[in-house]
Amino acid sequence: MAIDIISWILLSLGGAFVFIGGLGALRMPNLYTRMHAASLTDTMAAVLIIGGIMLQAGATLVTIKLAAILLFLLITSPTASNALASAAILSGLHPEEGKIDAREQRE
Amino acid sequence: MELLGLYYYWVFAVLLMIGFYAVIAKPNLIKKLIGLSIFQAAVFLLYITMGKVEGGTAPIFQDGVTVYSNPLPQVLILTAIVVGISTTALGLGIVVRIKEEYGSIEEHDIQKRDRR
Amino acid sequence: MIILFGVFLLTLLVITALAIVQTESLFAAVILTGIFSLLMAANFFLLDAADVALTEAAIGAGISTVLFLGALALTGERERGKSTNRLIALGVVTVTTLIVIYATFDKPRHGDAEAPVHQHVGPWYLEKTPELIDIPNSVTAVLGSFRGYDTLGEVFVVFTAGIGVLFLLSARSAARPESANPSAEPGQGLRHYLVPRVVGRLLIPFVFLFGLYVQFHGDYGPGGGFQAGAIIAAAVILYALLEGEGQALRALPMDVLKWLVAGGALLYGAVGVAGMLLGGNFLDYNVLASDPIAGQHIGIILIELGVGITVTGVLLCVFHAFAARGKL
Amino acid sequence: MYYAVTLATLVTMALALVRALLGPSIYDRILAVNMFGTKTVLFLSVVAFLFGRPDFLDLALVYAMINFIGVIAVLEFIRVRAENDISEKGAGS
Repeated sequence: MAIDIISWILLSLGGAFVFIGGLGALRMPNLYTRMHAASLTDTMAAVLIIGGIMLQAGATLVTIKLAAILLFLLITSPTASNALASAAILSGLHPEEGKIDAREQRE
Repeated sequence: MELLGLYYYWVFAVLLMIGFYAVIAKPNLIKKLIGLSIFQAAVFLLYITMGKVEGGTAPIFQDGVTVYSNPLPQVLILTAIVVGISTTALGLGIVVRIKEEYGSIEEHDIQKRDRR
Repeated sequence: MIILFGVFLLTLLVITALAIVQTESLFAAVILTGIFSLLMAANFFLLDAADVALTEAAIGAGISTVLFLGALALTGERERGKSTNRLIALGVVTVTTLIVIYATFDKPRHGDAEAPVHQHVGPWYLEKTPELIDIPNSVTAVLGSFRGYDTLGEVFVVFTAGIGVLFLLSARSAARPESANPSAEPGQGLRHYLVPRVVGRLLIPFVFLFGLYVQFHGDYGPGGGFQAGAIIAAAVILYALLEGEGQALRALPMDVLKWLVAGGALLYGAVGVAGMLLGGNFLDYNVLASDPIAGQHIGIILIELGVGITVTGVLLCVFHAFAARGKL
Repeated sequence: MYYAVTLATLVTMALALVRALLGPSIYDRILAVNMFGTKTVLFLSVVAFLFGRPDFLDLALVYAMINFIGVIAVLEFIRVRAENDISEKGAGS
């Protein structure tokens, strides 16, 4: 019973994080702030939601698969964000105010 | 609820025609290929939709489950996806060769060069 | 409730498709195709097609994006010309859409168990799979055994397409000077990006291992040769992207790949012929072992292996053909 | 509860799609695709439980892998394009 309650809390927190991340990615003013919002909440939401499901699944093979998914997301998601940010920096998109989206007009 | 049951088919029709529009109206050859793959995806969707049975589950047997969706459309589409990517690759290969020979992948330019 | 999720995903699908056709940047269109494919796979999953969703995930979001990008690198990424005969095209498309939608009113409703599709062979396959083949995944059973001829045909289509791409793209290009930019080493890969490179190298063995799991677990869960081939090809493509194409070719040379392409299809055919030699029909697995069900298991594993090998080989050959042409 | 989480991921997928459509830069689009992929993984994991068929988690695992490969491929494409731009400018001057 206690496990159920904890897992519901984790799941609902995860859902909230997912939604906040989506809002951030949509509403933030420039690329780097959007990336910040999206990647941080992505990681947290993955931990919370998959953690919540793991509690529901109990000690079975399913939990191991979920752990593998979680591990994968925890490794790849920040790496992809890092690669994306460094590619953006190298291409000359610097995190200054106001001028961020100027490059798009040139393209 | 009655109309909701038809929504899948409407989406199929709309997607089919979006893809078809790209194929007939867009002059860029790569855009035509993308349109073709949308067209293809619409057909996949139709097949898989038809295979679904209400209250069923994926046709992988499990104890305690009695209703399964139809496996046949899934088999057909599974292979069709892989064949689809191979033929798309062939199409892209032809486009790349056209670009090398004609210097462009726009329909107008290619036709102009052919008329000369 | 689930059907509402489906409706929502389908609506997103239509919006994405419209955006793909409408955008002028081909690069953006290819990126949106990635999203389109993810949505498509989520829909397949909601429609109970786990195997198809797995295939679409492995092929659509990964390999297809890579191939389109490879072609874009060679052809340019801007659409220049205006649409031709826009009004006529729009008219044709609108009228046809309306006709098709009108026709759908006669179709059985979504999920109707009484629909004609579910009356003929489908239930028979479901009923006979435990009895004749005895594996849990009836999709694999139909793919590998009941409709083995079909799959053999599809494998040969994939094989032919791969050979076609090799023919088209291995011809020496006259227009392109040998090396436009001698200072830049071709196909260096992402060597300058340290983090993705280190992490990616760490992941490749696991992706590979998972590919093998999907290959051999296909009898029991979602999976099989087609999906596994795509996943293993994706692992090698990841290696090529991270370490440079030359490095990947050193690990798996083109000659080996060509052998894989032919060998997989031949293995499939050989299983069929072996059935004939042992006294059965072509692609009859019952005679492969003393017990018919064990024979079916052996046959399905072997032909799935053939499928997997051919798909891996073809996808990698195609990738290398595009990559060798440009510098991606 | 699963429904609420599923709904949250679906809405976020829509938001990410809007970001992908708006752009403005290509990096925004790639960010949106990456985000979309992660949300799909979460969506599939939750729905697999909703269906009571947790053995389909294999799918979510494939998504997590393929998504990463897709992002890496796009970045490599951008890098190659930037290099070609530089070499063309160098040849032109």
